[in-house]
Amino acid sequence: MVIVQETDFDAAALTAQLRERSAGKAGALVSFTGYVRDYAQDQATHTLFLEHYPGMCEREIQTICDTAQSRWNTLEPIVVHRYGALHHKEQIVFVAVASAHRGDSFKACEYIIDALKTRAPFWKREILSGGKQFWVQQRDADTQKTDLWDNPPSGTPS
Amino acid sequence: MVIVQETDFDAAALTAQLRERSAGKAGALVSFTGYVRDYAQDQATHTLFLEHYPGMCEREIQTICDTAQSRWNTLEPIVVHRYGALHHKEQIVFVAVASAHRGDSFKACEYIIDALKTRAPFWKREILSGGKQFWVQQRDADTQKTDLWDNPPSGTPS
Amino acid sequence: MSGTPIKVLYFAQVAELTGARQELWPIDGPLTGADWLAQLAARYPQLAPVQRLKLAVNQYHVSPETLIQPGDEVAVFEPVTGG
Amino acid sequence: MSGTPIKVLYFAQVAELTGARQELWPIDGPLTGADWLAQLAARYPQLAPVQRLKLAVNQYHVSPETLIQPGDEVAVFEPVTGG
Repeated sequence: MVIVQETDFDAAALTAQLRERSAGKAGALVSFTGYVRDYAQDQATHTLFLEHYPGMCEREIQTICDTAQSRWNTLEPIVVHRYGALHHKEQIVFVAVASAHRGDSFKACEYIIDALKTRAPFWKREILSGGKQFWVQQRDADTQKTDLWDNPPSGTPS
Repeated sequence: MVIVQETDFDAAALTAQLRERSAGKAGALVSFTGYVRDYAQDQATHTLFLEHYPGMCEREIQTICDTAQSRWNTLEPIVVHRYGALHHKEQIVFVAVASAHRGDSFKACEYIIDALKTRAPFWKREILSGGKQFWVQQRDADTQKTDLWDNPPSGTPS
Repeated sequence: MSGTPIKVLYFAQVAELTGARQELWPIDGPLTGADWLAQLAARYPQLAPVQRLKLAVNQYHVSPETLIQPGDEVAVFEPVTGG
Repeated sequence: MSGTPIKVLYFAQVAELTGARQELWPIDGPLTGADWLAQLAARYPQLAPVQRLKLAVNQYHVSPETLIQPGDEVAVFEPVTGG
Protein backbone atom coordinates (compact mmCIF):
# COMPACT_ATOMS: atom_id res chain seq x y z
CA MET A 1 0.00 0.00 0.00
CA VAL A 2 1.52 3.27 -1.13
CA ILE A 3 0.07 6.63 -0.12
CA VAL A 4 1.38 10.09 -0.99
CA GLN A 5 -0.53 12.79 0.82
CA GLU A 6 -0.25 16.30 2.25
CA THR A 7 -1.91 15.60 5.61
CA ASP A 8 -0.28 13.88 8.56
CA PHE A 9 -0.66 10.11 9.01
CA ASP A 10 -1.38 7.88 11.99
CA ALA A 11 1.58 5.50 12.23
CA ALA A 12 -0.11 3.52 15.02
CA ALA A 13 -3.25 2.90 12.95
CA LEU A 14 -1.19 1.88 9.93
CA THR A 15 0.85 -0.50 12.07
CA ALA A 16 -2.33 -1.99 13.52
CA GLN A 17 -3.66 -2.47 9.99
CA LEU A 18 -0.52 -4.34 8.95
CA ARG A 19 -0.69 -6.54 12.06
CA GLU A 20 -4.33 -7.31 11.34
CA ARG A 21 -3.52 -8.21 7.75
CA SER A 22 -0.68 -10.49 8.86
CA ALA A 23 -3.06 -12.56 11.04
CA GLY A 24 -0.95 -15.25 12.71
CA LYS A 25 1.46 -15.53 9.77
CA ALA A 26 3.91 -12.79 10.70
CA GLY A 27 5.74 -12.44 13.98
CA ALA A 28 7.97 -9.50 13.13
CA LEU A 29 7.14 -5.94 12.20
CA VAL A 30 9.76 -3.31 11.44
CA SER A 31 8.85 0.29 10.83
CA PHE A 32 10.80 3.36 9.89
CA THR A 33 9.57 6.89 10.52
CA GLY A 34 11.40 9.88 9.13
CA TYR A 35 10.57 13.24 10.64
CA VAL A 36 11.73 16.82 10.38
CA ARG A 37 14.92 17.49 12.28
CA ASP A 38 17.17 20.52 12.43
CA TYR A 39 19.21 20.89 9.27
CA ALA A 40 22.38 21.11 11.32
CA GLN A 41 23.32 21.46 14.94
CA ASP A 42 23.57 25.25 14.63
CA GLN A 43 20.88 25.67 11.95
CA ALA A 44 17.41 25.06 13.34
CA THR A 45 14.82 24.11 10.75
CA HIS A 46 11.60 26.10 10.82
CA THR A 47 9.80 24.47 7.90
CA LEU A 48 10.67 21.76 5.44
CA PHE A 49 8.84 22.18 2.15
CA LEU A 50 8.46 19.04 0.06
CA GLU A 51 7.69 19.34 -3.63
CA HIS A 52 6.73 16.17 -5.49
CA TYR A 53 5.84 14.74 -8.89
CA PRO A 54 2.30 13.36 -8.49
CA GLY A 55 1.80 9.99 -10.13
CA MET A 56 5.47 9.22 -10.63
CA CYS A 57 6.00 9.24 -6.85
CA GLU A 58 3.37 6.59 -6.28
CA ARG A 59 4.52 4.47 -9.20
CA GLU A 60 8.20 4.64 -8.27
CA ILE A 61 7.53 3.73 -4.62
CA GLN A 62 5.25 0.87 -5.67
CA THR A 63 8.03 -0.52 -7.87
CA ILE A 64 10.43 -0.32 -4.92
CA CYS A 65 7.94 -2.19 -2.71
CA ASP A 66 7.43 -4.86 -5.38
CA THR A 67 11.19 -5.34 -5.62
CA ALA A 68 11.45 -5.65 -1.83
CA GLN A 69 8.70 -8.29 -1.79
CA SER A 70 10.42 -10.25 -4.56
CA ARG A 71 13.75 -10.21 -2.70
CA TRP A 72 12.58 -10.98 0.83
CA ASN A 73 9.75 -13.01 2.28
CA THR A 74 7.41 -10.29 3.54
CA LEU A 75 3.81 -9.21 3.41
CA GLU A 76 2.91 -6.24 1.22
CA PRO A 77 4.67 -3.21 2.78
CA ILE A 78 2.98 0.04 3.78
CA VAL A 79 4.61 3.31 2.68
CA VAL A 80 3.22 6.78 3.35
CA HIS A 81 5.07 9.91 2.21
CA ARG A 82 3.92 13.46 2.76
CA TYR A 83 4.45 16.59 0.68
CA GLY A 84 3.88 20.30 1.26
CA ALA A 85 4.97 22.41 4.21
CA LEU A 86 6.10 20.32 7.19
CA HIS A 87 7.09 21.84 10.46
CA HIS A 88 9.76 20.97 12.97
CA LYS A 89 9.35 17.42 14.40
CA GLU A 90 6.47 16.53 12.05
CA GLN A 91 6.42 13.13 10.36
CA ILE A 92 7.59 12.99 6.73
CA VAL A 93 7.64 9.33 5.75
CA PHE A 94 6.60 5.97 7.17
CA VAL A 95 7.61 2.48 6.01
CA ALA A 96 6.32 -0.68 7.68
CA VAL A 97 7.07 -4.28 6.78
CA ALA A 98 5.88 -7.50 8.41
CA SER A 99 7.30 -10.99 7.96
CA ALA A 100 7.51 -14.37 9.63
CA HIS A 101 11.23 -13.91 10.38
CA ARG A 102 12.63 -10.59 11.52
CA GLY A 103 15.62 -10.47 9.17
CA ASP A 104 13.35 -10.14 6.13
CA SER A 105 11.47 -7.19 7.64
CA PHE A 106 14.66 -5.35 8.63
CA LYS A 107 16.23 -5.75 5.20
CA ALA A 108 13.07 -4.93 3.21
CA CYS A 109 12.30 -1.86 5.34
CA GLU A 110 15.81 -0.43 5.04
CA TYR A 111 15.96 -1.22 1.33
CA ILE A 112 12.66 0.59 0.72
CA ILE A 113 13.70 3.81 2.47
CA ASP A 114 17.18 3.73 0.90
CA ALA A 115 15.77 3.24 -2.60
CA LEU A 116 13.01 5.80 -2.04
CA LYS A 117 15.60 8.44 -1.11
CA THR A 118 17.36 8.09 -4.43
CA ARG A 119 14.43 7.35 -6.74
CA ALA A 120 11.10 8.78 -5.53
CA PRO A 121 10.66 12.25 -7.07
CA PHE A 122 10.49 14.50 -4.00
CA TRP A 123 12.57 17.61 -3.41
CA LYS A 124 13.16 19.23 -0.04
CA ARG A 125 13.43 22.95 0.52
CA GLU A 126 14.82 23.96 3.92
CA ILE A 127 13.48 27.10 5.53
CA LEU A 128 15.69 27.76 8.55
CA SER A 129 14.46 29.56 11.63
CA GLY A 130 16.77 32.46 10.72
CA GLY A 131 14.89 32.85 7.42
CA LYS A 132 17.54 31.37 5.10
CA GLN A 133 16.07 29.10 2.40
CA PHE A 134 17.64 26.60 0.01
CA TRP A 135 16.98 23.37 -1.89
CA VAL A 136 18.56 20.37 -0.21
CA GLN A 137 21.19 18.63 -2.34
CA GLN A 138 21.27 14.83 -2.66
CA ARG A 139 23.98 13.23 -0.54
CA ASP A 140 26.44 10.98 -2.35
CA ALA A 141 26.21 8.63 0.65
CA ASP A 142 22.54 8.00 -0.20
CA THR A 143 23.26 7.00 -3.80
CA GLN A 144 26.12 4.79 -2.70
CA LYS A 145 23.92 3.09 -0.11
CA THR A 146 21.30 2.26 -2.74
CA ASP A 147 23.99 0.94 -5.08
CA LEU A 148 25.14 -1.42 -2.33
CA TRP A 149 21.74 -3.15 -2.29
CA ASP A 150 22.06 -3.95 -5.99
CA ASN A 151 25.78 -4.73 -5.99
CA PRO A 152 26.67 -6.07 -2.55
CA PRO A 153 30.39 -6.49 -1.86
CA SER A 154 31.54 -10.10 -1.90
CA GLY A 155 31.41 -11.84 1.45
CA THR A 156 28.34 -9.97 2.67
CA PRO A 157 25.66 -12.17 4.29
CA SER A 158 22.34 -11.90 2.47
CA MET B 1 14.75 2.60 28.94
CA VAL B 2 14.23 -1.09 29.62
CA ILE B 3 10.91 -2.46 30.87
CA VAL B 4 10.01 -6.10 31.55
CA GLN B 5 6.33 -6.47 32.36
CA GLU B 6 3.40 -8.88 32.19
CA THR B 7 0.84 -6.41 30.82
CA ASP B 8 0.57 -5.26 27.23
CA PHE B 9 2.34 -2.08 26.12
CA ASP B 10 1.35 0.87 23.95
CA ALA B 11 3.89 0.96 21.11
CA ALA B 12 2.45 4.23 19.80
CA ALA B 13 2.85 6.00 23.16
CA LEU B 14 6.40 4.69 23.53
CA THR B 15 7.25 5.86 20.03
CA ALA B 16 5.80 9.29 20.77
CA GLN B 17 7.88 9.44 23.93
CA LEU B 18 11.06 8.69 22.00
CA ARG B 19 10.21 11.30 19.37
CA GLU B 20 9.57 13.86 22.10
CA ARG B 21 12.89 13.05 23.74
CA SER B 22 14.72 13.38 20.43
CA ALA B 23 13.45 16.96 19.95
CA GLY B 24 14.85 18.22 16.63
CA LYS B 25 18.04 16.15 16.95
CA ALA B 26 16.84 12.88 15.44
CA GLY B 27 15.20 12.48 12.06
CA ALA B 28 14.98 8.69 11.96
CA LEU B 29 13.14 6.24 14.16
CA VAL B 30 13.22 2.49 13.64
CA SER B 31 11.09 0.15 15.68
CA PHE B 32 10.74 -3.60 15.86
CA THR B 33 7.68 -5.33 17.27
CA GLY B 34 7.63 -9.06 17.82
CA TYR B 35 4.25 -10.66 18.29
CA VAL B 36 2.79 -14.12 18.69
CA ARG B 37 2.49 -15.99 15.42
CA ASP B 38 1.54 -19.56 14.65
CA TYR B 39 4.35 -21.94 15.54
CA ALA B 40 4.19 -23.42 12.06
CA GLN B 41 1.94 -23.23 9.05
CA ASP B 42 0.00 -26.32 10.16
CA GLN B 43 0.42 -25.79 13.91
CA ALA B 44 -1.67 -22.87 15.15
CA THR B 45 -0.48 -21.34 18.40
CA HIS B 46 -3.11 -20.91 21.09
CA THR B 47 -0.94 -19.43 23.85
CA LEU B 48 2.71 -18.59 24.16
CA PHE B 49 3.91 -18.75 27.75
CA LEU B 50 7.02 -16.74 28.55
CA GLU B 51 9.00 -17.55 31.66
CA HIS B 52 11.73 -15.12 32.70
CA TYR B 53 14.49 -14.48 35.22
CA PRO B 54 13.51 -11.23 36.94
CA GLY B 55 16.42 -8.85 37.44
CA MET B 56 18.80 -10.60 35.10
CA CYS B 57 16.48 -9.86 32.16
CA GLU B 58 16.51 -6.13 32.81
CA ARG B 59 20.26 -6.05 33.44
CA GLU B 60 21.12 -8.10 30.36
CA ILE B 61 18.91 -5.99 28.06
CA GLN B 62 20.34 -2.79 29.52
CA THR B 63 23.86 -4.02 28.74
CA ILE B 64 22.79 -4.77 25.17
CA CYS B 65 21.33 -1.25 24.83
CA ASP B 66 24.50 0.31 26.23
CA THR B 67 26.58 -1.64 23.72
CA ALA B 68 24.32 -0.48 20.88
CA GLN B 69 24.67 3.14 21.95
CA SER B 70 28.44 2.82 22.13
CA ARG B 71 28.62 1.33 18.63
CA TRP B 72 26.18 3.60 16.81
CA ASN B 73 25.19 7.22 17.15
CA THR B 74 21.70 6.91 18.64
CA LEU B 75 19.57 8.22 21.47
CA GLU B 76 18.91 5.90 24.40
CA PRO B 77 16.81 3.02 23.00
CA ILE B 78 13.47 1.85 24.38
CA VAL B 79 12.96 -1.88 24.96
CA VAL B 80 9.84 -3.48 26.40
CA HIS B 81 9.54 -7.25 26.81
CA ARG B 82 6.55 -9.09 28.22
CA TYR B 83 6.34 -12.33 30.16
CA GLY B 84 3.49 -14.63 31.19
CA ALA B 85 0.70 -16.04 29.04
CA LEU B 86 0.42 -14.30 25.66
CA HIS B 87 -2.27 -15.11 23.18
CA HIS B 88 -2.29 -15.33 19.42
CA LYS B 89 -1.32 -12.02 17.73
CA GLU B 90 -0.45 -10.30 21.03
CA GLN B 91 2.69 -8.18 21.26
CA ILE B 92 5.74 -9.79 22.90
CA VAL B 93 8.59 -7.35 22.51
CA PHE B 94 9.21 -3.80 21.29
CA VAL B 95 12.51 -2.12 20.42
CA ALA B 96 12.71 1.50 19.27
CA VAL B 97 15.79 3.51 18.36
CA ALA B 98 16.08 7.11 17.15
CA SER B 99 19.08 8.74 15.52
CA ALA B 100 20.08 11.65 13.28
CA HIS B 101 20.88 9.30 10.39
CA ARG B 102 18.74 6.29 9.58
CA GLY B 103 21.55 3.74 9.20
CA ASP B 104 22.42 4.00 12.90
CA SER B 105 18.83 3.31 13.97
CA PHE B 106 18.44 0.32 11.66
CA LYS B 107 21.69 -1.26 12.82
CA ALA B 108 21.18 -0.58 16.54
CA CYS B 109 17.58 -1.83 16.48
CA GLU B 110 18.45 -5.07 14.70
CA TYR B 111 21.49 -5.62 16.91
CA ILE B 112 19.39 -5.19 20.07
CA ILE B 113 16.73 -7.73 19.08
CA ASP B 114 19.35 -10.18 17.77
CA ALA B 115 21.41 -9.97 20.96
CA LEU B 116 18.31 -10.08 23.17
CA LYS B 117 17.23 -13.34 21.53
CA THR B 118 20.44 -15.07 22.50
CA ARG B 119 21.17 -13.43 25.85
CA ALA B 120 18.06 -12.18 27.69
CA PRO B 121 16.83 -14.96 30.02
CA PHE B 122 13.35 -15.68 28.67
CA TRP B 123 11.99 -19.10 27.75
CA LYS B 124 9.01 -19.72 25.50
CA ARG B 125 6.53 -22.53 25.97
CA GLU B 126 4.24 -23.15 23.01
CA ILE B 127 0.69 -24.26 23.70
CA LEU B 128 -0.79 -25.21 20.33
CA SER B 129 -4.47 -24.98 19.56
CA GLY B 130 -4.58 -28.79 19.42
CA GLY B 131 -3.40 -28.91 23.05
CA LYS B 132 0.19 -30.02 22.45
CA GLN B 133 2.73 -28.20 24.64
CA PHE B 134 6.52 -27.92 24.50
CA TRP B 135 9.43 -25.62 25.35
CA VAL B 136 10.78 -23.85 22.28
CA GLN B 137 14.40 -24.70 21.46
CA GLN B 138 16.91 -21.99 20.53
CA ARG B 139 17.60 -21.81 16.80
CA ASP B 140 21.22 -22.07 15.72
CA ALA B 141 20.49 -19.34 13.18
CA ASP B 142 19.87 -16.92 16.07
CA THR B 143 23.21 -17.60 17.73
CA GLN B 144 25.02 -17.35 14.42
CA LYS B 145 23.31 -14.01 13.68
CA THR B 146 24.48 -12.57 17.00
CA ASP B 147 28.01 -13.84 16.39
CA LEU B 148 28.05 -11.98 13.07
CA TRP B 149 27.57 -8.63 14.87
CA ASP B 150 30.70 -9.26 16.92
CA ASN B 151 32.76 -10.88 14.16
CA PRO B 152 31.61 -9.43 10.84
CA PRO B 153 32.99 -11.13 7.73
CA SER B 154 35.66 -9.09 5.95
CA GLY B 155 34.34 -6.75 3.29
CA THR B 156 31.09 -5.98 5.10
CA PRO B 157 30.13 -2.30 5.14
CA SER B 158 29.81 -1.00 8.70
CA MET C 1 6.73 22.98 -39.49
CA SER C 2 7.26 21.61 -35.97
CA GLY C 3 5.76 18.22 -35.04
CA THR C 4 3.77 16.99 -32.07
CA PRO C 5 5.09 18.69 -28.95
CA ILE C 6 6.37 17.04 -25.80
CA LYS C 7 4.95 18.10 -22.45
CA VAL C 8 7.77 19.37 -20.25
CA LEU C 9 7.51 19.51 -16.45
CA TYR C 10 9.93 21.48 -14.28
CA PHE C 11 10.38 20.76 -10.58
CA ALA C 12 11.90 22.42 -7.54
CA GLN C 13 14.95 24.59 -8.28
CA VAL C 14 14.62 23.96 -12.01
CA ALA C 15 11.09 25.36 -11.95
CA GLU C 16 12.31 28.40 -10.04
CA LEU C 17 15.06 29.09 -12.57
CA THR C 18 12.91 28.61 -15.68
CA GLY C 19 10.04 30.51 -14.12
CA ALA C 20 7.67 27.83 -15.43
CA ARG C 21 6.22 24.63 -14.04
CA GLN C 22 5.24 23.16 -17.42
CA GLU C 23 5.15 23.98 -21.09
CA LEU C 24 4.60 22.36 -24.46
CA TRP C 25 7.79 21.99 -26.49
CA PRO C 26 7.58 21.14 -30.19
CA ILE C 27 10.10 18.59 -31.49
CA ASP C 28 10.63 17.47 -35.10
CA GLY C 29 10.91 13.81 -34.25
CA PRO C 30 12.59 11.44 -31.79
CA LEU C 31 15.74 12.80 -30.15
CA THR C 32 17.94 11.70 -27.27
CA GLY C 33 17.60 13.14 -23.79
CA ALA C 34 21.09 14.61 -24.17
CA ASP C 35 20.14 16.40 -27.39
CA TRP C 36 16.99 17.76 -25.84
CA LEU C 37 18.92 18.91 -22.73
CA ALA C 38 21.15 20.91 -25.11
CA GLN C 39 18.04 22.67 -26.49
CA LEU C 40 16.90 23.31 -22.91
CA ALA C 41 20.27 24.82 -21.96
CA ALA C 42 20.08 27.11 -25.02
CA ARG C 43 16.63 28.37 -24.10
CA TYR C 44 17.34 28.72 -20.36
CA PRO C 45 20.96 29.79 -19.85
CA GLN C 46 20.05 30.46 -16.22
CA LEU C 47 20.10 26.64 -15.69
CA ALA C 48 23.88 26.58 -16.27
CA PRO C 49 24.81 26.68 -12.56
CA VAL C 50 22.74 23.54 -11.86
CA GLN C 51 25.31 20.75 -11.65
CA ARG C 52 23.15 17.70 -12.26
CA LEU C 53 19.95 17.67 -14.30
CA LYS C 54 17.94 14.44 -14.32
CA LEU C 55 15.25 13.38 -16.77
CA ALA C 56 12.12 11.30 -16.44
CA VAL C 57 10.14 10.28 -19.51
CA ASN C 58 6.52 9.30 -19.02
CA GLN C 59 7.22 9.11 -15.27
CA TYR C 60 10.23 6.77 -15.49
CA HIS C 61 13.80 7.78 -14.72
CA VAL C 62 15.86 7.64 -17.92
CA SER C 63 19.48 8.11 -18.94
CA PRO C 64 20.55 10.82 -21.43
CA GLU C 65 20.80 8.18 -24.19
CA THR C 66 17.06 7.46 -24.02
CA LEU C 67 15.01 8.57 -27.00
CA ILE C 68 12.29 11.14 -26.40
CA GLN C 69 9.30 10.69 -28.70
CA PRO C 70 6.76 13.32 -29.77
CA GLY C 71 3.89 13.36 -27.26
CA ASP C 72 6.06 12.20 -24.33
CA GLU C 73 5.84 13.72 -20.87
CA VAL C 74 9.39 14.83 -20.02
CA ALA C 75 10.30 15.96 -16.52
CA VAL C 76 13.50 17.82 -15.63
CA PHE C 77 14.83 18.04 -12.09
CA GLU C 78 17.81 17.91 -9.79
CA PRO C 79 18.57 14.60 -8.00
CA VAL C 80 15.69 13.74 -5.68
CA THR C 81 15.85 14.36 -1.92
CA GLY C 82 12.76 12.74 -0.39
CA GLY C 83 12.54 10.32 2.51
CA MET D 1 30.73 -29.87 57.73
CA SER D 2 29.37 -28.14 54.57
CA GLY D 3 30.10 -24.45 54.00
CA THR D 4 27.96 -21.51 52.99
CA PRO D 5 25.40 -22.71 50.44
CA ILE D 6 24.81 -21.34 46.99
CA LYS D 7 21.30 -20.36 45.99
CA VAL D 8 20.28 -22.36 42.94
CA LEU D 9 17.50 -21.22 40.58
CA TYR D 10 15.89 -23.50 37.98
CA PHE D 11 14.04 -22.18 34.96
CA ALA D 12 11.63 -23.49 32.35
CA GLN D 13 12.18 -27.14 31.39
CA VAL D 14 14.93 -27.53 33.96
CA ALA D 15 12.52 -26.48 36.72
CA GLU D 16 9.94 -28.96 35.43
CA LEU D 17 12.43 -31.80 35.48
CA THR D 18 13.91 -31.05 38.92
CA GLY D 19 10.47 -30.34 40.35
CA ALA D 20 11.92 -27.29 42.08
CA ARG D 21 12.27 -23.62 41.23
CA GLN D 22 14.99 -22.90 43.78
CA GLU D 23 16.95 -24.50 46.55
CA LEU D 24 19.97 -23.91 48.77
CA TRP D 25 22.94 -26.10 47.86
CA PRO D 26 25.89 -26.36 50.27
CA ILE D 27 29.38 -26.29 48.73
CA ASP D 28 32.69 -26.79 50.50
CA GLY D 29 34.39 -23.93 48.70
CA PRO D 30 34.88 -22.49 45.22
CA LEU D 31 34.34 -24.92 42.38
CA THR D 32 33.99 -24.59 38.63
CA GLY D 33 30.64 -24.49 36.91
CA ALA D 34 31.52 -27.78 35.21
CA ASP D 35 32.23 -29.49 38.54
CA TRP D 36 28.99 -28.20 40.00
CA LEU D 37 27.05 -29.32 36.91
CA ALA D 38 28.43 -32.82 37.56
CA GLN D 39 26.98 -32.69 41.08
CA LEU D 40 23.68 -31.49 39.62
CA ALA D 41 23.60 -34.35 37.12
CA ALA D 42 24.22 -36.82 39.94
CA ARG D 43 21.37 -35.48 42.04
CA TYR D 44 18.92 -35.10 39.13
CA PRO D 45 19.51 -37.92 36.60
CA GLN D 46 16.24 -36.84 34.96
CA LEU D 47 18.19 -33.87 33.49
CA ALA D 48 20.24 -36.25 31.32
CA PRO D 49 18.05 -35.81 28.18
CA VAL D 50 18.59 -32.02 28.24
CA GLN D 51 21.21 -31.39 25.59
CA ARG D 52 22.50 -27.98 26.60
CA LEU D 53 22.52 -26.62 30.15
CA LYS D 54 23.59 -23.01 30.62
CA LEU D 55 24.70 -21.29 33.81
CA ALA D 56 24.37 -17.76 35.13
CA VAL D 57 26.20 -16.70 38.28
CA ASN D 58 24.89 -13.65 40.11
CA GLN D 59 22.76 -12.87 37.03
CA TYR D 60 25.61 -12.95 34.49
CA HIS D 61 26.03 -15.63 31.83
CA VAL D 62 29.15 -17.66 32.57
CA SER D 63 31.14 -20.42 30.91
CA PRO D 64 31.67 -23.83 32.63
CA GLU D 65 35.23 -22.79 33.61
CA THR D 66 33.95 -19.96 35.83
CA LEU D 67 34.41 -20.43 39.57
CA ILE D 68 31.30 -20.58 41.71
CA GLN D 69 31.82 -19.10 45.19
CA PRO D 70 29.88 -19.86 48.38
CA GLY D 71 26.92 -17.49 48.62
CA ASP D 72 26.56 -17.09 44.84
CA GLU D 73 23.22 -17.14 43.06
CA VAL D 74 23.51 -19.83 40.41
CA ALA D 75 20.86 -20.23 37.71
CA VAL D 76 20.54 -23.28 35.46
CA PHE D 77 18.58 -23.23 32.23
CA GLU D 78 18.40 -24.24 28.60
CA PRO D 79 19.49 -21.70 25.94
CA VAL D 80 17.18 -18.69 26.08
CA THR D 81 14.34 -18.20 23.60
CA GLY D 82 12.95 -14.72 24.20
CA GLY D 83 12.34 -11.93 21.74
